[in-house]
Amino acid sequence: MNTIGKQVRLGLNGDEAVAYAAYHADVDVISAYPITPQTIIVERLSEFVYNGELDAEFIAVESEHSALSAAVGASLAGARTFTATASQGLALMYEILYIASSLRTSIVMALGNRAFSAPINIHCSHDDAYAARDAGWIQFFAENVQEAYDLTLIAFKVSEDKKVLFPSIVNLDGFILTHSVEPLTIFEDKKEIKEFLPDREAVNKIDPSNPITYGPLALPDYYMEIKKQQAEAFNSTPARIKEVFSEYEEFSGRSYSPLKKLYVDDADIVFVVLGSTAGTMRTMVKKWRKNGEKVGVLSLTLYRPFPSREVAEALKDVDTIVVMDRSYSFGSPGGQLYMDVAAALNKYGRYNRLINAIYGLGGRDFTPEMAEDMLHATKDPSIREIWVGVRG
Amino acid sequence: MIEVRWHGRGGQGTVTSSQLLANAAIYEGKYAIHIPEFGPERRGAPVRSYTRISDEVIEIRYGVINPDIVVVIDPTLLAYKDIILAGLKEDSIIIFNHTDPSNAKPLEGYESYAVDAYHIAMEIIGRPIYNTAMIGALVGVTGIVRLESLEEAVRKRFSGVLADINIKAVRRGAKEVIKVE
Amino acid sequence: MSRIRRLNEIPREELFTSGHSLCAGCGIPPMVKMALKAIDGDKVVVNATCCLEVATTLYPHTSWLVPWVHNAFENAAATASGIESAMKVLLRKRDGKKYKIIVFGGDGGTFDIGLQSLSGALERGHNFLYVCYDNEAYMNTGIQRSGGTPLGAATTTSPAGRVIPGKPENKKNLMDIVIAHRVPYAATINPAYPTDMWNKFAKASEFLDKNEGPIFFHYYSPCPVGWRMDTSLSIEAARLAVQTRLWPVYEVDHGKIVINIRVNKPKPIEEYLKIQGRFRHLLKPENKEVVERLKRYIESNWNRLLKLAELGSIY
Amino acid sequence: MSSWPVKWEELPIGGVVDKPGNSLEVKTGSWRALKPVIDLDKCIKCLLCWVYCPDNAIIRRDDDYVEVDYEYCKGCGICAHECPTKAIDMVEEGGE
Repeated sequence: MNTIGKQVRLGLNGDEAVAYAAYHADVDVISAYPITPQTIIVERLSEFVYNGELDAEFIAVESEHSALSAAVGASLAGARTFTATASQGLALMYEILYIASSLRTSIVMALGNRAFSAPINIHCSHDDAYAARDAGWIQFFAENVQEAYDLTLIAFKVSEDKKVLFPSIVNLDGFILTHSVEPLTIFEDKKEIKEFLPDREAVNKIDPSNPITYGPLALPDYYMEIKKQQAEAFNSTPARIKEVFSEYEEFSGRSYSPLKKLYVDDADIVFVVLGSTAGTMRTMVKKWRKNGEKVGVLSLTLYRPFPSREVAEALKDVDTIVVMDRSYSFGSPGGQLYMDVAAALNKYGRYNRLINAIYGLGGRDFTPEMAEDMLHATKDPSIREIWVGVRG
Repeated sequence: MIEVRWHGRGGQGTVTSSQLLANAAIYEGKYAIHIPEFGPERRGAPVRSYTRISDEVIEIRYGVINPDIVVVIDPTLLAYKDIILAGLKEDSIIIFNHTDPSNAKPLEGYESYAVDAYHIAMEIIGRPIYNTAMIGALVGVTGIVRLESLEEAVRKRFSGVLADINIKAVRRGAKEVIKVE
Repeated sequence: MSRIRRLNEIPREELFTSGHSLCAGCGIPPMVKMALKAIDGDKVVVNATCCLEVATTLYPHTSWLVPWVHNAFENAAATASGIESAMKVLLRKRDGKKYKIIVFGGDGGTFDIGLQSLSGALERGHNFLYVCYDNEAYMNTGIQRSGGTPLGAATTTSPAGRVIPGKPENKKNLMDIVIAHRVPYAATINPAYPTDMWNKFAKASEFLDKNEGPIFFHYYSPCPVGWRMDTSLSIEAARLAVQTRLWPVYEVDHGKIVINIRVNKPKPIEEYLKIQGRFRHLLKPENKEVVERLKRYIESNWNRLLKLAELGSIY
Repeated sequence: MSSWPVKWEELPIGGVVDKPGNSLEVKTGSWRALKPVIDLDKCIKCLLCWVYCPDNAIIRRDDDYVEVDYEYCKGCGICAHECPTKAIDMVEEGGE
């Protein structure tokens, strides 16, 4: 593989990796509020700015609501714009999430996935990512620190693309990725990235010589057409996202695709998972394969837009699908990822047996023993939902 | 793959130790992961941290359950055997901080090593910060990374005088650690 | 833009057009069109959710001839912070253009739900002008009381009830809150005094040129519908508010307070109250005590301002 | 909305309005019950009505005398009330 940018291998935690990516993207405006487990990101970026290494405006806002509000303003004004948050912070931004995507901004947000209160908890659940799932943001899930770095750079390129123009969230599991140090390869300097990610050329940006009215009031006579247009545009983004994946591969030597499969093609049982647990599941599946179990793992790098066709295609002939949700959707037919997978299969005429596994809430460590519990559950045809690793 | 579990108290550099070890391994071209365990801990509370080192990609992301090596940074934690010995395998080794290593006893029959990190820290750093001497001891006993790699990691983490004295502590820890019989 | 003494010095060109759906007699447009003229050069407007926002941008129409941004209700100051930061960094790094940022928010969006984002932006010192047009209730949703609603006023959530005759609390002193941030320049403006208003906008424009923001204006914005008065009385009410000393017209320039309209012989507050349906119940004998409270409030407010104006600088 | 598209494919992206000032297409004069009539003999060119009109419905002529733009005038009566020489009368629509 021909790599263009000069790269170095070093050890960073996930937050530092994201901060480096934003720094290497030569971001113009950072608008953020501290919240565990994301805080390291904004601390590192503050250092880059305060030490004069990054020419950017760091808006140290007074709340996450204002963090995203200011980011919307900055993005509309043409700046490459970054923010980061987690959990309650994302919840406080919620109102503006929809506005940011509907106004077709190009904000990139790192989300250090963390459980919602109460009880207050600082560790990993996917509550926050799921809460944003309908908001019109492209969502990537990083499995490791390398991916957190790469996907942040990819997210800028995707979100600012004239064929896309939707904001992105890069999810990284709180503590498991945000605070763990791993080896990764990053570009040596922000200069190295320019060829892949040139300065932003904003479309329809705020400009006194072109007075546009952003965010008007639209009533029933037009609202639906505006939403239909947004829906069509959003749903067509994966084509461009895949192209950007390829461009990044050419540039960095690291390849990405909307979903990752291990042994899925001939599997009887497939585990579907998001985030850092994918690696643990691959390790388990390799072990089980040696025992003759026909098992596989499917993990999603692209969570929104949900790659329905690819997921249905990959899973259509699988007997039992275990969909792992690191969150609970109270009162709904299943967890959030479970509903996505079920709907995707249904859309393509498949009615496989699905089991919903709820795991790892609030940072409960997902251990090999819990993986064994899930495999065991697949043997009992009556089981449709299990909470793995819960006492009682 | 080698799995290390660190025991210390908040403020003693338990997390930093694990991080330095992982970084040292990464500088050698190995794969490594440092996993801190975070709670609401404040200065003084018992904390754990984990390091995995391997020649192959590490994909698992859970905390270390069955460590090959346990490092006890704070000597007072030795009293909590159920915590220190949890999940140990028959051939796991324990490296602990002890003010009188030659009179120390192996822990519950496990292969044990002791180093007087307290005095090393007080003599070199002037404050009871034991962690760099303890990482030195770990490397001295096991050789899982080269001492030079660890020193590189220390130098990148600290600057100036702080780096120098911590490297001194690492070297003394590596040299002075002894097997407890 | 230069200061004026006569209204014929105001340029003709409008940047805020007709065809909007603000109510007949609305007090907001006289201020908005003046702001857009007196703040010279390129400019961008940020608008909180409010009457002005919904009535001037009913899709697919807009009454604005300048770039105009609406994000949400409580975040106009934060949105402006982002735009201003982007403008600054793009001027340094790339092909940026310089423009002045004017924020418009109502009393609900400023006194209440938007106070936090306003405070944050004022503390961070972004270079913009924020104008709170205060029509003293949530008029956009149909006249509910806000932190800007004055004592005794009847709204749909502080009705003139048999037991509680209108809003029991005094109006929040927004200017004091703003001044606590040590903003370089803050002023109250009133449509009955258009020359004063113009000259303050012109002064604001100069401060913005010198990156000496943030600047804050508190505008008295008559609302015939919400105040239940004849549409022709908007300016009359505004004038009476000043002449009864209820609405002092003053400015705080780098800490120095100047009362711009000296009211030596105040008119009785009853003259102000009687033309507005929202206060009519106060004129009944059983509500005399409320009027007395209002009078005490006006007097203490005015006297305090006089004392502050005697100080060299309150910063 | 003379020229504004109606199909979703044709709308400007992001729900923006990219025709500045196009609310001029909305003739708010139809809201009016009473209409202002100006007696220019009494007009002293103070321009208060021009400054106060919420609807830019007072046209300021080159000579600084004023006229009413009945396409947009909502008939609020501020101009008549504020006119220092009582040069403006509010009369019923259709009457003069």
